[in-house]
Amino acid sequence: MKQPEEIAAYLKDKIVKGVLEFVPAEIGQPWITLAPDSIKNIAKFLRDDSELRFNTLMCLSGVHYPAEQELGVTYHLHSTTFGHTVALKVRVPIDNPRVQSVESVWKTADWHEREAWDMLGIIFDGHPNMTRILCPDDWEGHPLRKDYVQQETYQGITTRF
Amino acid sequence: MGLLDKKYHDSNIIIVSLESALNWARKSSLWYEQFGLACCAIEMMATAASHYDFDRFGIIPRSSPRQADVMIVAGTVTMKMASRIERLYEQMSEPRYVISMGSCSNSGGPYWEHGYHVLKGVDKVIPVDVYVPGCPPRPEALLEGFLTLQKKIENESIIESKPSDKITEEADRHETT
Amino acid sequence: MLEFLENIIPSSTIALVVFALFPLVLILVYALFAIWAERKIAGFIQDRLGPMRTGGFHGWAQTIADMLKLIQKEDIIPKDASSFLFKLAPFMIFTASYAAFAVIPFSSGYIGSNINIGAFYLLAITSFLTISIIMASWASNNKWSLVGGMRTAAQMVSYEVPTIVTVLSVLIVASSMNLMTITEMQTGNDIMGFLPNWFIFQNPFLIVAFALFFISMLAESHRVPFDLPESESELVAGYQTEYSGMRWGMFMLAEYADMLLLSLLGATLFFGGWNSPFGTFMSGPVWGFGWFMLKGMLLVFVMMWIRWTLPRYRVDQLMHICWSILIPLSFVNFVLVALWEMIF
Amino acid sequence: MQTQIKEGFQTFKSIFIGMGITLRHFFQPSVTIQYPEVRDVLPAGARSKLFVNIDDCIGCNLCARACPVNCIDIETVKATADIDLGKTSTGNPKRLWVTQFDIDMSKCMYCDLCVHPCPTNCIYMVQEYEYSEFDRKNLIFKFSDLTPDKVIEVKEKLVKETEEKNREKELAQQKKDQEKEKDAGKTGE
Amino acid sequence: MTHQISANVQETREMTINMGPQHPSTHGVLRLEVVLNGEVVSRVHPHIGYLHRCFEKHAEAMDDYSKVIPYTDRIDYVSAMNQEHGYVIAVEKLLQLEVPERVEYVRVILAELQRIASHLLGIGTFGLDLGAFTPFLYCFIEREKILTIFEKISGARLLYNYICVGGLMRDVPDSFKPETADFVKTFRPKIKELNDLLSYNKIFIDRTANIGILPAEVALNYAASGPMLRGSGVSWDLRKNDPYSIYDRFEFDIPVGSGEVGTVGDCWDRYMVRVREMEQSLVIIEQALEQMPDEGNVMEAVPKRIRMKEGEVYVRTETPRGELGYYIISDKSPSPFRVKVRAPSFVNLSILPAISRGALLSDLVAIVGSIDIVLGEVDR
Repeated sequence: MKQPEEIAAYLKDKIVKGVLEFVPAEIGQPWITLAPDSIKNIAKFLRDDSELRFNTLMCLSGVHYPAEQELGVTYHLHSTTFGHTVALKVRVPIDNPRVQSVESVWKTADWHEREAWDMLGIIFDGHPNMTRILCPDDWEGHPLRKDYVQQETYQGITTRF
Repeated sequence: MGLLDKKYHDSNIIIVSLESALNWARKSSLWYEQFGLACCAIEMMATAASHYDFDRFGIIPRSSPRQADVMIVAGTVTMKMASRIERLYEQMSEPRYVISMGSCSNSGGPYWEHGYHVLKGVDKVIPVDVYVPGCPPRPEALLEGFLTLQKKIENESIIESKPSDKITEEADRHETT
Repeated sequence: MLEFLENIIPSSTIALVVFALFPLVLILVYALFAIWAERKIAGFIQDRLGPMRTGGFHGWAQTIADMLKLIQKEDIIPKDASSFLFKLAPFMIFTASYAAFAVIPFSSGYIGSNINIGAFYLLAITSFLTISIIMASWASNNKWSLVGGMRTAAQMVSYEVPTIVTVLSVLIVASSMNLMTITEMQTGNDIMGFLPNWFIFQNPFLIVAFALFFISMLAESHRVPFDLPESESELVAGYQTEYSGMRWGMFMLAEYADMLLLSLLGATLFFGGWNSPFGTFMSGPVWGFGWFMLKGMLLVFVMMWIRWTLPRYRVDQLMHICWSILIPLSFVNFVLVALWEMIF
Repeated sequence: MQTQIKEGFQTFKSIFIGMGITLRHFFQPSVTIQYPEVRDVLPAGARSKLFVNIDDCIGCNLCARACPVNCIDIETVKATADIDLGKTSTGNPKRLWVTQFDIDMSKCMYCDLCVHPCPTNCIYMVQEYEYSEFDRKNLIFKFSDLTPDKVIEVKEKLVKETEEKNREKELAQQKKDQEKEKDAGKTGE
Repeated sequence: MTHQISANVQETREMTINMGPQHPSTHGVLRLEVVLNGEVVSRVHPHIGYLHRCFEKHAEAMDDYSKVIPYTDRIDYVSAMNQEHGYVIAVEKLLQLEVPERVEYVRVILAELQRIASHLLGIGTFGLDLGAFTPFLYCFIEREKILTIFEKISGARLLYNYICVGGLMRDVPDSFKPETADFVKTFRPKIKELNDLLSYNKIFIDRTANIGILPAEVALNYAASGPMLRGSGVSWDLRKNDPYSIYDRFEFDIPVGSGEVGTVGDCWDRYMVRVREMEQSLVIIEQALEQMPDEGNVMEAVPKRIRMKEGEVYVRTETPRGELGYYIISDKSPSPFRVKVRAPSFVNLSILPAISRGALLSDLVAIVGSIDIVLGEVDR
């Protein structure tokens, strides 16, 4: 069982590229920020390393940060072997929101990533089926962005009250 | 209303008693289309279960829309689902009725303001006969909705209505489709 | 009974028609009652009440209302359906069940047609049910219907084998195919001094035969646990999915008529048909009819009771039960029945 | 073979056990409540329909603000100085005409959140749950007891009063200004 | 002379069939695009979103953290209490708020009662999928008793909005304790009856054993949770492994699938874990009723308008369907900046294509039933 700080230190020690910094939080949970183009390698390492063994991805959430003009993805990992948890974050600019897919590492990321694409428009490179999951295929826009404007009609039905 | 809808031009004692018999049959045997959408579907199941027992009213579920008389829209209709609801309604055979159960299908309910993906009232796609309020309605409220629908059925007629009525009815139909 | 009718009705043709319509009336009255009864039984088993409001006392008029409503319903024929077969199937299925009643000896005074290959005729005519169901499912042009229809075909064809073999084991005991003769053979109370002369008491292996017959009967009339053709939770409504209104009502009627038919056949073959269980006490044509219906209804009740208790089998398990359990067992049992007959 | 016989035996055994249970239930009394004739007694505080005791309403708008779905529409008009609206039963003074108090029960989600902030306890849930309608518009409940004429009258009165007040204010202002000018003139001289 | 049948006569085509969104056994508005080879399932593509009610958007649009609670009820409408509990714990963690002792006990009792109610529905509908209609209604009779208890304390039957930030909306009535105790007493024999009628029915076993086998490592890779994971033999329960609220004060077992009648991780195991979990919930309720203080405050002083600091939490609780995670980012505004729900059904359902390959169409119904999804939670 490791604390997030120890995990961050361990990661920085083992992996040179991609681990940016450890952010302790004022309240709640601390996290480690990563580079979006190396997340897959780090994920693999996290899963397979004998001292970490993060075998489940509990949650993958997309976030829109309107102030910074950025989109972010938060990964919550958990190890059933050791019982420790960690939160990882990546940030990408909103005009080129490309993050590496971790679908091949944790299968559960499949639907989560599709949802993040659907809701926030984050593109996951290497995902086998990057299609909308909750909204219909012909939906316009990504609803969870803070600047989302609801479309007026969908297939001839008004969407407003 | 079915095959005999407005087939008679004037009323006499036979037709009137036939009419009441037919209306009695229709109102006593409302088979509902068995599908649930959301929270209200759980209460619908509870209504069909032993404690409230739909079957007392002769109401039983049919899973094929062809054999159903009444569609209970039990829950939130989303944009993705709206066209399916419409098609299901079209598949039902006349005479058919729709009960809108719960706030969501009445008007979008809690989701009317920010729910970009929620249809704001099922009456935007299909004509609704009875609105049952509640979120979700108690099983008794749904049963009361059925009693209200029965009242409506009792007043239906196989006698052709007067021309003036007809025009408004036509207009209504155009509005709904 | 025909002579009696001819006596009171001047035209013999009309008398014949009245005579022939008797089973139809019976089926309709029975269906009205049985559908209501099924809902009531289901209700009581599930700690609820079933129909209560239509018509007053315990919703007795429920089925009448249902039928009257079904008549009013719009008759939908899907555009891509094969219209002729689609229309024909419900009538055919009902005709088949109705025609099969011709050889059932309802009482010592009434049998539609006292032919000497009654049992054979009955088994042959019930095969029409399979054909009509396949017709309905194929003509609907619906995938669910098709899957349901294919299942039915496989199921009914398979289960016909154990049904026939078990019927055959009775036939060798009776050495007749005339159902009236078979019933007459079971008159009297001679076994161990008090038991009626029913076949089920005459030969211990016929008890096994009855059990096998009952199981295959459930499958033949597709009731739970073998109700795969119309399994609601899998196939929506199986082969009936596209039917509406009175055409669907025909299927329902036929289903209940089928149940009655097989129950009555079971009662004839194993439980002495119209014979009273108390020898000559309360016997005679009218009482006989009552006894016969009572026996049939008891079997129908057990079928309903099973329906509201058990889950259903899967299609491959159904086939497995038939081909690797019921058929070998029924053949072995057939030989044993024959041996017992030879020895005693 | 032996296992098959055993399995067959188990099958029949489990089927008979099940049938025994259903038969037992067959003879047990039912649990059904025959609804229109017999009704369940709802517990105190059952949430079935919103009701507003408009006599007690002070038009504070707290319930509308607490509502997550914004199904409460309240419009108030300030009472003119010559009218005393009295007090609520809880003793709060009423200062506003509640010209509109509409609750759209077809949007409401019966969460009870509007009930708690009310200072005079005038909005609460009642136990009436049977109010299905043929028309959705009938599910909008209007609680304001003012007639449309009265509303117009009240509004006009307020407009008049504010106008008067404004005029008074203006007059006062003008006076002040004049005095100021005078003062300025004086000092200028 | 042998007669050769030409190859294209023998050729069979796969049939694509659409299950749902309106289908009696999809537990709502799930649509399964099934590619069938005869009756054997070659591929399944689940299509979800037919009940996407934009929860996360609503959470961001509300101008108060407590206004989100009624919406959390509607995520998983079968276990509303658990949803509220999870959300409220997350918000309290952000506020660094301690709630009174009595509140914790009431919450735990309600959560466990809700777990029983939810499992009863899951078990009942599972039986219904397999054609057993009567057990479904027996389960509903019992469920109705729980709903009556809930209605007495909260005023609503299904969606309660009872647990609020800092405590409870109102105090529980005096009748709560004896009635709950009474329910616990009467419910135990009903579990036995259910086992006799359904669980150990041979037909039921035939239908569910060795069907839809989910191996433990696949389950972990898919992040399955709840009975889905425990059915595969992994002893993992957040109430024990990562205790929240006051679950560390109770003694109870974690039932896991053991392959009693088939293989570990089949539909029957997942079903049976639910049945046994109901027993364990009864054990927890009994202990909680015993320890619960009779008097006490039920509402911690929370400011009317919650002022939040910047921060984020990921709080996970064990709902009847598995691990429910609330990822809440707060900023200084009164409304949450981002609320993401990690819904257990959403994750559990994504396993369906992996475990239903090669099953029969009827098995597919059983597998979907054994996952026990609630579409409100899948689509949110």
